[in-house]
Amino acid sequence: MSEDALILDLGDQPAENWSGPGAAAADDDAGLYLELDNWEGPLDLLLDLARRQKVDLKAISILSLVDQYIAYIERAEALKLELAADYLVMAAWLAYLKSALLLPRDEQEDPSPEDLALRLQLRLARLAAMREAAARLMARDRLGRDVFRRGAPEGLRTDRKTLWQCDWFALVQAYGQVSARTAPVVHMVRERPVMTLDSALDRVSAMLGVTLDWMELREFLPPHAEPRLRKSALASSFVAALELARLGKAELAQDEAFGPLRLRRATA
Amino acid sequence: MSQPGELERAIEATLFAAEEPMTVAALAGHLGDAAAGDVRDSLRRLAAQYEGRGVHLVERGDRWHFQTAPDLAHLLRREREAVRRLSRAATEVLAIVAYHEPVSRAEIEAIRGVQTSSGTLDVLMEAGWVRVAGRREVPGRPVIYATTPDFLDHFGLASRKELPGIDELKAAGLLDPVDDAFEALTASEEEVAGADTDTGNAAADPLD
Amino acid sequence: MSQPGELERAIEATLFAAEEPMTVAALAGHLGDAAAGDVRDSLRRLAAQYEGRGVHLVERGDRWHFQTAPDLAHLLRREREAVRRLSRAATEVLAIVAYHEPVSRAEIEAIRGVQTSSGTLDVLMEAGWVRVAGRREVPGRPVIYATTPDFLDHFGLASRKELPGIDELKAAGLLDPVDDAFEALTASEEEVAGADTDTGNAAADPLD
Repeated sequence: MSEDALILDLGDQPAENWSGPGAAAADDDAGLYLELDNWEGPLDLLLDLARRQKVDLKAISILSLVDQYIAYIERAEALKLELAADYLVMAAWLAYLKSALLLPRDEQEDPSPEDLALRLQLRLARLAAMREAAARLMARDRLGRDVFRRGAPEGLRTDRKTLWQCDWFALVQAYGQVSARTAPVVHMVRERPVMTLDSALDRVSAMLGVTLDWMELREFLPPHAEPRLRKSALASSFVAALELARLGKAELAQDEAFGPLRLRRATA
Repeated sequence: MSQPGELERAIEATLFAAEEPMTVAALAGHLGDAAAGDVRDSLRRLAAQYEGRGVHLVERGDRWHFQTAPDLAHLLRREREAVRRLSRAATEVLAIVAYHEPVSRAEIEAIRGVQTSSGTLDVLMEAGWVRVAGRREVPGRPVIYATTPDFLDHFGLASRKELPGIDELKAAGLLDPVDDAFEALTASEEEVAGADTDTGNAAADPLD
Repeated sequence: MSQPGELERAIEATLFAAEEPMTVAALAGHLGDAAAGDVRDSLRRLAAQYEGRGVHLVERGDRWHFQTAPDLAHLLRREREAVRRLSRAATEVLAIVAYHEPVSRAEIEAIRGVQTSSGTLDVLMEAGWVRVAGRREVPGRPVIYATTPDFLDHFGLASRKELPGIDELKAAGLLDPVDDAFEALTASEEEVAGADTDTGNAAADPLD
């Protein structure tokens, strides 16, 4: 028996056509009990029993429903079938409900047994609605069973192509930054005007050859040199003067410390 | 069936070739510069052109696809492996999710009056018909479930509004929780004041 | 396209749902009591009905199937272009290749001072700006890379000589790989004789 058939018969059809777990005829109770496992819990069993009353759920007799349920549970126990606890809990609760319904109404009791019965009815109605909905849903034209999509679709493919973007400035800037980041540290000394010792030697000895008088060292310096060249020339010329004196080519004289340094050609 | 225009031809070819149903937006995107409105109009015209043929163009949850005509099921069914057989429990849970979504497991259990094994929801999620739709912002933050577009596809529904009998069920209050229905019923008879106290005693009901 | 008859509808649905093209005999067999001649006639009528549509019914080697109209084949394979900016790392590598080509990956890494993922060079080759320019004839025969004509196009350069700033950078010694620059510094104090023998290291002259 297919599940679809099972569900289908759950609709508004008369209970005789019911082919589900509770399909066994009333005089075949043993078969019914043996299939107790097939019920989805006590509410499900109650709903099946209610359907057997062949009336609208709103008109069912709660009392007879209770009797039927309890009778079934007792028979199941007599047959030593293993019953899940919730079936037994439901049986006890229904027995309580039945006695409450039969006793003279106690106005103080809250909730009243009538309210409890109404709630049970509402629950059964909701479960019945969903069972019927499930049946109608399963009976629709289902994709892959009744209707089919294309068996061998070619398929759609979207190839993603990336258009890479980079501009001239980013390129050059990147290169500059790579270079700056990884270049070895080099200390570059800026070129500046200097007078080398050699040229100072040449210059001083040439000028000494021209005169016999004492001359101050500063007179040997280039006259219009810019200050930095002048400093260099002073240093070089001083060293040149010392060198010429050591070689005996010049005489040096200084009258006081830090006084002007004078020199003249050696009178050999 | 009149001769199709260029956009109709393009949509026809695209949907024939597609492995999955496509939304109007997906179609418009695939076809480049097509306007969504034009695509929608063309889909309607195409669907009309295919009416009465062996293949139909249908809309399922905002997605369109071609499928065989339902009345030809007998020709095709025999070769196909049966679709997934659902247990009765799974069938009921699926219906409850579809008609009540989004719905928590506790709410499903309240309707069925029995615990739902986690396997049942797993089966439905594995089938691609049910998905986790977030959590309900109530104490415990329970996970809530809803149906998927594939569910609509499979059961041939353009939207959940087409669920069989959903309007009647709604009108009858059968999609409302028992407590709400109970209050509505009893409030009309008595004063509404005492209604709330009932909920506290609901534990007396073994199914709660 | 006229309304199809029942046999045509059945064939239409069967071929639509079939996973493979079907022969007339297979179709007739599938459809039960259909005569091969009737199936053949229906196929012809169906094919005529689909003429001019986005989908055609065609016969290929005795087997019939639906397929996308040939003029719409481009719809099945779409190219989507996405514009993306080159990453910082890729830009650096591209600049190094441009200034130093041909250059090996090891040389690129020596200049950048960091490891270069192979994905970076792949991106540059995918962009069409860098190509493999052979192998350097040194131990290990490393692959060397160079720029392409597309590279010059994209950056609006007539030749690599137009790359800006080369002369200044070169004068400052900033285009030499780290090792060479160090050697050049030390060599200036010793004899420079050995410099030419280092032909393997083309990076010594970045624009050669």
